[in-house]
Amino acid sequence: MSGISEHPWMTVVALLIGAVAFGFAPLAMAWLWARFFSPKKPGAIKNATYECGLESKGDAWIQFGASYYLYAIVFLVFDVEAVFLLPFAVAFTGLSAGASIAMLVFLLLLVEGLVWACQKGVLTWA
Amino acid sequence: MADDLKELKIELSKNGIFTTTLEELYNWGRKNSVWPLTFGLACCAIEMIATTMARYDLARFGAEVFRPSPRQADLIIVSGTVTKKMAPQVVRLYNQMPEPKYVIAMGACAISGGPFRDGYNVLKGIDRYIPVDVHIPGCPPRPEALIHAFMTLQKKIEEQALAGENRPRHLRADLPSEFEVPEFGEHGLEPPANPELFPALPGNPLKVLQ
Amino acid sequence: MTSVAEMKAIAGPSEIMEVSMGPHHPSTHGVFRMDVRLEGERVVRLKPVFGYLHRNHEKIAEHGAYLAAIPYTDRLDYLCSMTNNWGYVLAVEKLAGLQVPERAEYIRVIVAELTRFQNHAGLIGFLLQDMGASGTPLMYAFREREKILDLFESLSGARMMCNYMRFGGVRVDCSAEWLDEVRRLVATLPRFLGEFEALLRSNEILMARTQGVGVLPRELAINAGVTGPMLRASGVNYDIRKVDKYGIYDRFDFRVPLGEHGDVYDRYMMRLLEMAETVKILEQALRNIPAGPVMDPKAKLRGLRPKVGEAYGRIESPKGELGFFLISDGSTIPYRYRVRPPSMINLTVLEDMCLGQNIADVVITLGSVDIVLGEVDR
Amino acid sequence: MSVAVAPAFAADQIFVALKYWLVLHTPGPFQTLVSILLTIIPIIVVFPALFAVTTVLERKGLGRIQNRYGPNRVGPWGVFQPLADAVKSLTKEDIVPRSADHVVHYLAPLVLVATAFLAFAVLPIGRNMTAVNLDAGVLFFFAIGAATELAVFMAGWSSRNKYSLLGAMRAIAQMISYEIPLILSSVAVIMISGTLSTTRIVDEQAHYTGTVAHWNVFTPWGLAGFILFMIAATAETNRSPFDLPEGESEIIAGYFIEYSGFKFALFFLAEYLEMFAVSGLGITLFLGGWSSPFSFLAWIPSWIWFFGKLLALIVGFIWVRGTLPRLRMDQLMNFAWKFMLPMTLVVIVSAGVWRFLPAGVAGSAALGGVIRWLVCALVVAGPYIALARVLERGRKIEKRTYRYAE
Amino acid sequence: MNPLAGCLLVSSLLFSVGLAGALTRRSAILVLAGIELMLNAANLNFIAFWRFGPHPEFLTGFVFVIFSIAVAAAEAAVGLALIVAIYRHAQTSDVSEITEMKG
Amino acid sequence: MSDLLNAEEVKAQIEAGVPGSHVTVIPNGSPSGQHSLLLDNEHAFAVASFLRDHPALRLDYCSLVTGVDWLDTETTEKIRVKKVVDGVETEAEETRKTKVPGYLEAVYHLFSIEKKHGPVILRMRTANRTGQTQLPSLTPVWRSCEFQEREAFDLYGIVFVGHPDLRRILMWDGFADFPMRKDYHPPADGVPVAEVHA
Amino acid sequence: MLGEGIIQGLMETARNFFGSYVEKERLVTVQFPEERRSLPEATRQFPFLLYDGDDPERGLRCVSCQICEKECPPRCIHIEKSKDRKPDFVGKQQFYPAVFNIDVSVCMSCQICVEVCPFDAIRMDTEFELSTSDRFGGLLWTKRELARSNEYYRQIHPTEAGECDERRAKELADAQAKAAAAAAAAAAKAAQAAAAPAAASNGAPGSGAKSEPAKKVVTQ
Amino acid sequence: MRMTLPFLILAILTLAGGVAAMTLRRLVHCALALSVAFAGLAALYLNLDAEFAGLAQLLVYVGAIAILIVFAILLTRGGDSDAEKSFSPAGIGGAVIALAVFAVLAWATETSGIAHPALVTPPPESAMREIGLALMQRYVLPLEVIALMLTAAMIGAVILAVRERRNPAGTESAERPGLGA
Ligand code: SF4
Ligand code: SF4
Ligand code: SF4
Repeated sequence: MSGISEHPWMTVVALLIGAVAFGFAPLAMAWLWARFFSPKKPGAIKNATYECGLESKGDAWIQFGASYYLYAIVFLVFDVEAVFLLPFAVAFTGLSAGASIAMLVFLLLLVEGLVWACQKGVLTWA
Repeated sequence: MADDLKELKIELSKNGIFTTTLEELYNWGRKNSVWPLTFGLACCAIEMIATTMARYDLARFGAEVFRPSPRQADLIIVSGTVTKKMAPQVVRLYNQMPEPKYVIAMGACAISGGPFRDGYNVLKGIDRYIPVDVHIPGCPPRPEALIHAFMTLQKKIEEQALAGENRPRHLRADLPSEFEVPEFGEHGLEPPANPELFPALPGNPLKVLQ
Repeated sequence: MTSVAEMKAIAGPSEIMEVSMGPHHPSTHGVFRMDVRLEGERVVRLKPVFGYLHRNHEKIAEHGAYLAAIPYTDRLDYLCSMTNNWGYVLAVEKLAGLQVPERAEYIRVIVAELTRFQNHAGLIGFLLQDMGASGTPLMYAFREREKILDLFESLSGARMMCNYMRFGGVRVDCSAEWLDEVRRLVATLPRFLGEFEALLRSNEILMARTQGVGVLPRELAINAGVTGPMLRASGVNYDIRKVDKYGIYDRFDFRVPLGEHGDVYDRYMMRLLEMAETVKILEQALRNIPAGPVMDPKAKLRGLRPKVGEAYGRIESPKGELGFFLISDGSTIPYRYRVRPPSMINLTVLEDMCLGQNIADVVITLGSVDIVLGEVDR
Repeated sequence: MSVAVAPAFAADQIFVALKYWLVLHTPGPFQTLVSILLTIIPIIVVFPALFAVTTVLERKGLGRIQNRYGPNRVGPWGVFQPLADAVKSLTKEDIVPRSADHVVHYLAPLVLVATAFLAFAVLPIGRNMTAVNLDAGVLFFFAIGAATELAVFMAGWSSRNKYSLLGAMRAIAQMISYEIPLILSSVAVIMISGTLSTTRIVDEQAHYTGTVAHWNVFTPWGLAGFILFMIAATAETNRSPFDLPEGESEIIAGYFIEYSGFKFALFFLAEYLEMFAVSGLGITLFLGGWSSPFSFLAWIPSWIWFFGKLLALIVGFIWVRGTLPRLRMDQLMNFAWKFMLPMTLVVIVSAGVWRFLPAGVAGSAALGGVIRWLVCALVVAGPYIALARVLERGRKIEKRTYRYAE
Repeated sequence: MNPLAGCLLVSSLLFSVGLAGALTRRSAILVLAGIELMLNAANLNFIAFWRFGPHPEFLTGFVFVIFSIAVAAAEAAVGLALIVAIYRHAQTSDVSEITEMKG
Repeated sequence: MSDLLNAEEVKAQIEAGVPGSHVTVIPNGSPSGQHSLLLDNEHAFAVASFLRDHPALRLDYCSLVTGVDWLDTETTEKIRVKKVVDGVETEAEETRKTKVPGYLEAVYHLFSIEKKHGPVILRMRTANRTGQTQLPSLTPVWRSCEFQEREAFDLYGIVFVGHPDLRRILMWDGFADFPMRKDYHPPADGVPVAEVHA
Repeated sequence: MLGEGIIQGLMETARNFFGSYVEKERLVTVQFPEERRSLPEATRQFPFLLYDGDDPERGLRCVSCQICEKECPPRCIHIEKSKDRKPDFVGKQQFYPAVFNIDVSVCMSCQICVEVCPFDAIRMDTEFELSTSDRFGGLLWTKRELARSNEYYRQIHPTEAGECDERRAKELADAQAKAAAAAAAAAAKAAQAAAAPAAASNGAPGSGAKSEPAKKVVTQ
Repeated sequence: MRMTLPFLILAILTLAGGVAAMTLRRLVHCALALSVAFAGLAALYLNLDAEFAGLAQLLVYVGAIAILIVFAILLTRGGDSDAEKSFSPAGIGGAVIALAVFAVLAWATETSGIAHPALVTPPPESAMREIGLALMQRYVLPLEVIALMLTAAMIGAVILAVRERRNPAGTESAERPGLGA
């Protein structure tokens, strides 16, 4: 709803505040409810970690396999690529074929990396 | 005037529209949104599943949201034989559910050990360790019977008071919301029943099979 | 040089996560537990843990009369009470030397095959549920199952726990209307199969998830005593209906489908194909059922005292070889009563099928074994 | 013509006008505040309401697919079902596991919901109805979406539960894998529209050749892009068949396993909000946003078009959920990186070709259009077939025939 | 204070925080995080100079920031991978322990 | 049932194939006519492998494994039971053998999937019910014995020597009793009056 | 083609979705508390005790033979025999149960008690809406709660009840014939020898008691 | 100077995030605080009218680098590192050095003329398209170099991280037939 002079980011900030409030309000209400009516009753077992009805063995904060990390790396690279791609896309209508080919080269370089990773089996989930 | 209001209230509540008091709203909400725990033990569990299936469709009552995590469940349907080996897990699951929580003991086994009552590894009724709201006999109870039990539970919820002396357990801070988990002993569970819930009744011990 | 550190990295416990799936777990088909060791999401060890539904069936049966065990057999594999009944009465008939009248044999075949159909339908539904198909196939399967259960109810009085067969026959005769009902139902079953076929048979996701997963090699299957559709999915031609020709199975014309790869998909397809064969058997049985008595006049309900001795009777239950081993000491109570539970023994190979697989595959592999805990733990 | 348009336009702009009217009637110093409030409050009210409607719709729709009724007791046709659920959730005890990281545990659902709401800021839900008309709207959308991954991680990690952490890791791996195709498939649209502003992207699509609108989905790259976008969106929002992070059969309930009461409800809400948001973006990018597909339907108010399309997509989501089994993690990842990513790149190339090909050949504009269409379609289809070949190679996924023993 | 000076101040504060972290923390990951913070501080400078500098239309500072983000990403990927690799060898991500092992 | 193998023939084959083994045929008096072979524990493993691999027998499939508990025999009633398993058909002269201690027995039902015949029934007996309850495990020959032998261990207390993973299977680990034995009595968990009928 | 199977599946679900609005086959839900499916005749839930006539106490057919108690697999029947006797429908003097309890929380609905009962005294009920919060009070049924009239039996299991009634009518007829024969013989004997008033007075109450339910059986 | 208040808030947020990231005990907390700092910085960029840079910062730093750090933490089992050992013995020295650096920088800022420019330029208009054009025209070469670098970084990082994945711990390396393209 453009037209009224307001800084767009103010609306975003307001929305953020509103959204947090939206999430927070029921939590507060639930808290109040618990305070006045339905008391919280924590307990040793109740507040233990759920594990299929057994007592939890070992810590959940354990070390993970590397595959997650590998995906994250590839993701990071392509995320950065997207950062370059977007301004290119915006400017695309004003660009020459040469610039487009430059972008194509850019993409192909990354894709080459991806293909390499694929062939290495990096992107095979384990 | 007052009568009119009351009538309106009844009329509204017939349509499921919540009415004035907090208590009613509370009970209305609870009773119409009972999410059972995804939890089946034995044959009765199959009938429980059948109850959620097309023919009987427990979803009509808003209860098809079977939650696999006890944290999000309101109701544990003990559907089947609770063995001694399983009993601690059942109690732990119940304990891990947030209040208010309800228990339906579905089938003979859950109530009393049922046909397998004489077995050495069979718990003679889950009410020894957790408080049961509704018992539904049968082996297995028909799906309709489970729906009936469900409605009995709804009625029970409806009648609970929000304040006052006879308000239900979950509203009272002095009453526990978790119960002792029995331990595996050398010959059976220790203790064989939770004395708070299941006071040792006078009289004969189970006559042992010969 | 680096080998020590490397070995530490490899063998160190940090990479391995121990997860216990079950006993309360949405996909273990009851109270079954698997202690799984995971590396990432890959299974490196899997130990099944039983006993959460150990209801002492055998002990109880060794304390009651021969008759009293029948309702308990209903609760073994609680999806298939009819076939359980049959296995048990077959063993007792062997032990006591009873004959079964023709008509009763036909009725037995009809109810057993109906049982097989509903069991397989349910299994497929549950399997797809495990694959995350939010209920739809299961709903369709149960829709058909309900119809079969209706028939069982009007025949025996109960939906699931039929308690229908007796040594030397069946408890009550079926009416002509009942047979008509069955005929009507059997006529609609192919339609249901077609629906299932359309819903899922060529579904790419299903094929991708099941093909090549949970492979059970032929030799292992035989050595591990795997039976039923699971064995046949591994390509072994062994169907007790054909081998033993118990009852009157030699009179029916049906085929035994065989798999090739022994993976989850094959096991899934075995069930689908067997359902089609079941329909064939049903049609034949319904066509040929004779009139006559349904009980061996020699048989008596109470006070059965078989001669001293023992017998092993087995049938092809929907899950595999269901056997009953009885030792009689000449009294009215079996001295030893033992069930050979197909689903428990089929679980022997669970670890072999799951090693190196993704944890999600464990779930569907287990699903494809088709276990019922009442039978596994008894 | 104008006679017909005027009331239509009035209906179309009724909310805009209302806002102006209200703002103009507030005292000067508060005008900005009121204007902002009037912008955000509808978002905060409408979409949660839509969430409530969708849950009923979903449960009833699934019910119908499964030959049953679904919720129908709570209120007429069960429409009060979400209300009951809300009341129940509000009054439910809130359990925080002892070993959990309490602060992070508390914050996770809030962050998730907040970011989910923020995404609506840039969606044009009607003509002149974009809450925040950002120059880099699409980029804003994706940047905000990035925070959801952290929120999911917070939830899963702070619960200190194996399943939840596993679920969170899965969720993150899945979200990051599908975020790339999501972004890349929108790049194609941006290339043609030449802007990142969602409003302008819709404006670009909102005119007509003959009676048919210029929706991007009507071009070959747009169609392919839309399909890819929706697949990625399904995965991004963890909907079936990509609902692995909460795959019941393996990891019970995923990253929110330890959440109870209303916090859990917030996760649910956030999930649906994300679904709406990303569907909204799909509509904006490919389905012409609030515009009507045919000029003769333009009299229907723009916001109805938007919500209509949104509803259609939601129905699609529900339908798919009612049908398909879920994928496995490795298949999911393979699909993302080995199929989705290359295909989105192909779509980008196709969009590039689209631009460089003339819209009309000398003499016949229509012929040129057709040629351009075909060439672009070829640019998409060729690599698709090649890729499918490559992917199919080595894995034998097929219908099988079986032998029988007599 | 005028905006540019404010930016510069914030940037130098952030830089110092990052530096302090990088120098004091034992976890290699946090050392890397500290370095990232320092990089970000520098980026803030670029943006500030672009914004308040004489020729914002040339976008030099701006584009530099974009490139810098890309470089930082690459650095983070490699750096963290390195840490992971070292951890796999040494079972630690503690900087001092790592140095001890090498030394 | 598929072709019943003649127990005597199988016995002869075993004794020819596994030198030193000692096999007793135990006749079965019931109409089922399933006679069984009692193996000596030392050679049981070799016999099992022999049966599995013998080209004509090919008993590649072990269907059922179970334990049986035979109590120490003191009363006349029990003696009758005892006699059957010994296979002595005459009844009268056995009464003096009252002092025979009880034993635990493991029964194996073998079939052949390849030849489609069976069953051949094997039995093994422990020395007594208390101290010497060891039997050789046949799990290395047939994987299908794995869980069933574990079960016999769990419920009867038969210790299968050579079993790869002999733990309790149905009961929990700390459980002390062997519940399927005939002299086991379950604990009398207090049951309320209302439930007691028998 | 990739995606073909998925589309096929989607079509199938769509068919079911739309079908659910038009086709009975595709909307199988029975909305339970309001709609009910008629249960088949053979349905069984829990046992009840049959009585003839109007008095659930006196008319109980059970003669307390305790066969069912012995045969009930889970042993959920508990019977205590009466000290005295009363005549049954054919007039024989029988014990009756002083206590007859069934713990339905244990009963497995196996119907074995019905099968083994030689006196047609126990039958299976079809009632299933039995859920209760009262574990001990609500689920331990005594003689009183178990007693149902023959009419009720006819209602829920008409065929079975018909057969049963027929059988009993025949039995009664036989008994009456026998009694008549006996009476005739007795009369003949009495005519032959001196009258024995004690015997006559002994027989009178028995025949009086039996005639009432017998009439019922015959007329219905 | 109308931006002062938002600027101040964001600056404090960013700094607080940075400080928290550098001082908190639990590594995951550090990572979360770090993402707050990154987000704050992004907001600062936005505040400085560098819309694209801010959003790119959000996308890359919060969306990707933070995730990467979190994964790295979980991978090295740092999620629950114990409290005492989180600072290195050289801590005081490091802090002193950092303080000194800050002093120098602040002094430089204060004294140089830059800090007191006479004019404040109006925000530049419509940056997106300009950036695109600039990138594709003036900065093509750096762009390609960046691509090369990213590819190299990806390959390098993958090689580093994948090293010991070839032999997974103690299992049969059973290849699943028919799966994975
Ligand atoms: S009550 Fe009956 S049906 Fe239910 S679990 Fe027990 S035995 Fe099975
Ligand atoms: S139905 Fe079965 S369990 Fe119930 S009382 Fe009769 S015999 Fe006992
Ligand atoms: S019910 Fe029948 S079997 Fe049971 S005691 Fe009475 S008469 Fe006997």
